Amino acid sequence: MAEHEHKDEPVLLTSPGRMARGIIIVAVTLAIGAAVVVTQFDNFFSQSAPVTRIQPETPPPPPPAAGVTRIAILAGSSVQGAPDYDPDDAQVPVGNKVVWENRDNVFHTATSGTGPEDAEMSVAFDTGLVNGGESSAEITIDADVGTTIPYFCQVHPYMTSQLTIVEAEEGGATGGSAEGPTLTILAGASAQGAPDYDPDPLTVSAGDVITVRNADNVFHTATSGAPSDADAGQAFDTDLMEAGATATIDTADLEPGEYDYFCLVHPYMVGKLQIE
Amino acid sequence: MGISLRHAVILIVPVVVFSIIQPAFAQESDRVIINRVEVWGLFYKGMVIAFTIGAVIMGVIAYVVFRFRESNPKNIPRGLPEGHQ
Amino acid sequence: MGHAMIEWIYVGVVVMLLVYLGAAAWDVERFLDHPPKDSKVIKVTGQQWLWTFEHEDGTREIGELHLQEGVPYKFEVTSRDVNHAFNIPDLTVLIDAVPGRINTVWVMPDATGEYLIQCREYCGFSHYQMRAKLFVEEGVSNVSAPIETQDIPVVLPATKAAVVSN
Amino acid sequence: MWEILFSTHHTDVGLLYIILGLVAFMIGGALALVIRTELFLPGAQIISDPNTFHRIFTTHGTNMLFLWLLPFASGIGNYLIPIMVKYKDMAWPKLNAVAFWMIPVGMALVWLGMADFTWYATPPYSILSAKGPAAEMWIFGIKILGLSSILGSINFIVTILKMKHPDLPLMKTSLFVWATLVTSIMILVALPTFTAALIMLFTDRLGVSGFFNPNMGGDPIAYQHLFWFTFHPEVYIFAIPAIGMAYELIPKFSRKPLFSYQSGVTAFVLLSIVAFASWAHHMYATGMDFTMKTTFMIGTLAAVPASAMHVFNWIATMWGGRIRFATPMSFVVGGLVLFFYAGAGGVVNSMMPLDFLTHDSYWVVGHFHLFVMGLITFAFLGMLHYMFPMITGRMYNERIGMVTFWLLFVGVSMIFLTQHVLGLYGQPRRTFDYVPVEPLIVMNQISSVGAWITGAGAALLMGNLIYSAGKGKPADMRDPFQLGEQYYDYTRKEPHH
Repeated sequence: MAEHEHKDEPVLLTSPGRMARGIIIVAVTLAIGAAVVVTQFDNFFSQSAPVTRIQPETPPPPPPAAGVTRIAILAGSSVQGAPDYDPDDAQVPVGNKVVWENRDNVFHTATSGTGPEDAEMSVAFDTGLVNGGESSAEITIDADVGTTIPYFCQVHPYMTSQLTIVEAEEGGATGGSAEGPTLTILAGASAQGAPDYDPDPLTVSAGDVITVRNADNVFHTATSGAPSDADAGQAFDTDLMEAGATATIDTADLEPGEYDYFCLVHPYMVGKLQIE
Repeated sequence: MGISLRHAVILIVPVVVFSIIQPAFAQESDRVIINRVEVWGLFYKGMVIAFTIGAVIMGVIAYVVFRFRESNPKNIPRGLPEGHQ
Repeated sequence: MGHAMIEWIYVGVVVMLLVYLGAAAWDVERFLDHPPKDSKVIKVTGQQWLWTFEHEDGTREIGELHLQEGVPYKFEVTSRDVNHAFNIPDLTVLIDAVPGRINTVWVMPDATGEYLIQCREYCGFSHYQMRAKLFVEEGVSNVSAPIETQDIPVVLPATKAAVVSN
Repeated sequence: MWEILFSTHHTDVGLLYIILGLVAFMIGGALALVIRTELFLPGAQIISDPNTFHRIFTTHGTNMLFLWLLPFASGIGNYLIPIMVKYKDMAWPKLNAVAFWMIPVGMALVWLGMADFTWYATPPYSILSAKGPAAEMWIFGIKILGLSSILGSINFIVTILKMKHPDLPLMKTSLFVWATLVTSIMILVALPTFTAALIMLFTDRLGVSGFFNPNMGGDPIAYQHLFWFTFHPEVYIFAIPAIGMAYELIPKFSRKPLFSYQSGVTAFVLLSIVAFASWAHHMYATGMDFTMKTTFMIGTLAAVPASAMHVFNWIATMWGGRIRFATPMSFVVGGLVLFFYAGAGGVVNSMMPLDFLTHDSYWVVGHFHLFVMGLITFAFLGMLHYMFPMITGRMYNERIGMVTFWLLFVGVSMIFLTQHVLGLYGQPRRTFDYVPVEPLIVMNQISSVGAWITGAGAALLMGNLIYSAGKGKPADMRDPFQLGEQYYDYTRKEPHH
């Protein structure tokens, strides 16, 4: 019941010539593709996702006016259990004003009291909603020396911290000019290729004490040497620094010269340290 | 509105069934079990079933492939009536 | 048509087996689903390429976890950046660590020793090395209900030796 | 030769699909060999850094699914459906050519970029950590491939339902027609969810939206639901054409009519409906509650009887026949055996507590490869050998064909049955390196040797096909396999072929 009766047409054979031309077309296409892959292999794998490059433009911290203590609300602190207020137990010299810098991209508050069910919540102070990337108003705390005021974030009640009023002189304003040079591990440094250590290279004079601050929300280290060599960490090693933690590298017993260092957790994060 | 027996059954049965299953969900298990033992036990049970069925079906396939292969002497070609679909 | 009766018998047997297996799975999952009442809570946080643990009394451990035998533990697992999966192969513990969400899984270790903790969800550069060590030590068992033990191999040979060697 | 590239006739477009499928199968298989060779020993041997390894297995996965299984299935469909429904061509020949020519574009995007976030691109990794243009290229490549398979399935549905010969009832058409019809309808229902998920993933990467980005309050589990709602039916979409091809070959080579046509059709329709009820068994480990897990387990178990009916139908058809074990039949029976192992493994997988053992381990790798490499690739290769005289007018070398079959069968069994046990020992999936412990090393080595055997089989296959396409002896077009039955109507092909 085939439509047209079954004529004995010559059977069309695929000729070797046709087959060769077909193979050439496929082979040439594959060769071009392979060439592009080989040359562009790393190039196509270089940029990080645009969303990770969006840095909430944190306003440059104004020069610390006399008597102002700055407390940072870290990026990613909205996740329960993540580090939130930095420094966690701020020492506020009596009479100082306090400013909370919100480095996260969601709303936070700093409200005195232990939690939403606390009776005299926000009696001592309350910053009210601080938008992501902005700083709160300067809060004056009239409490005498030695009192410790717990505070928490009304938006994320599991973010708790406290501040203690201390004598005027020994409470150094955080973020003020620390003695030695500071090396910060930038937020988002864990993404491969993202800017990691800042300043890099860091030049210090021999004998300085470098304070290393981890501004990212994951663990990092600053360990001398290179990931491949066995004696990494010989010269100095901050070992695992929790998000928001600070560690010190004492260059007293290091001869002047150039040291490169890297992060144990993310081997692709490398930096240089110059000691004159 | 004559609700015949069939309608009644359709309504009653799910209610009864769920009331039986209900307690099983609610009670907090007081019998503390060791996960590893329970999970591996269930796995072995699954394997026993899988391998018995497997043996049966592989046996049947092997028999069919061996007995009804074309070159089998016993496999005399008997024409099936055409159009036997 | 071929005599289709055999097919119905075959399908019937298959369906009955499936129902049996489903019921058996349902029965076991029923107990695995919610932790015993008095189990200790351990906060587990996964982040790109290491595990951190926090006990109830606040002590934090990085890359190592010390538990006691015979004490039920409830792990509250979350992640800091991408998806991970908290997995102890020898104690059949496995739950995804999803950022912004806390998943719970419970286990009662029943044999002392050193076990392997590994990440079971692809998480990037050193996903294959994201491991931690679990030490189960002697402990006073606070479990009231009777424990049933069968002679299932305590630890699969591979993973126990693994922890020691790497 | 050039006229094939610009033709819209269903046999030419079908041939283009088949060639693209085979090329993708070979280069994808090469990547698989690289992976298996790397995993032969613990530690890094041939691949220097983990990123390269991750990019290789992502591309291997994506390529095999979207560029080997789907194109080859629609290639054979393009060839046979118009002949089976007695219509001169596909419903829309130009749409057919368009649907094909989108695939090389998608293939180029996926292959040139080589993204590194696994074939299903779970956020937040695919948003926060996946690198460079490779990720965006993958997303657009898959979007184009999805669109092309939607267009292809629309074309098939209209051809089968509307362009069928009026006095040929649907219940009399061959079961391969039913398989293609059911697959196309499932594609239309399943794919839109993933298309949406892809766009949302892309905008998340740009930072303009936060659907799945936890830092912006999104929920990565939402993506997994959208993904698996498409992709569990999709795995049945991969399998059903292969089952249809097995229905095509087994009655012919057993020289016996099919055991039960109704049972085949019922199984197809039942599977297509039940397939949509079981997607979240891929997500047991994301912290689902008990009742949700139970529902999806029941949904998964409901799909097993349909496959069991197919297996029964095949064995019953072979019962009492005079089976000629030419290469096509050997491939299909080999596929049937591996299909059974895959199914048995699947039943064990779907039991909720066992997810603690098997989730994201090599058990799962072994399980789904038994489907994609066992049932589907074997049925495809069987059909390819059976269609060889139709496409080239020549016969392939029968003995080399059987050697290819045995190499592939032994290789595949060695790799994937061993990987089941490897998974039980707790080796996670997608790892560049494993714990250097004696049992794991031995099993990895067995499956790597199996991979080399399969590689040899694939090389022999291509050699046989290419050589005999050019120089094979001309086939007797009425009955090339001496089955005493009318072969496909060769004259339906365009003369310039």
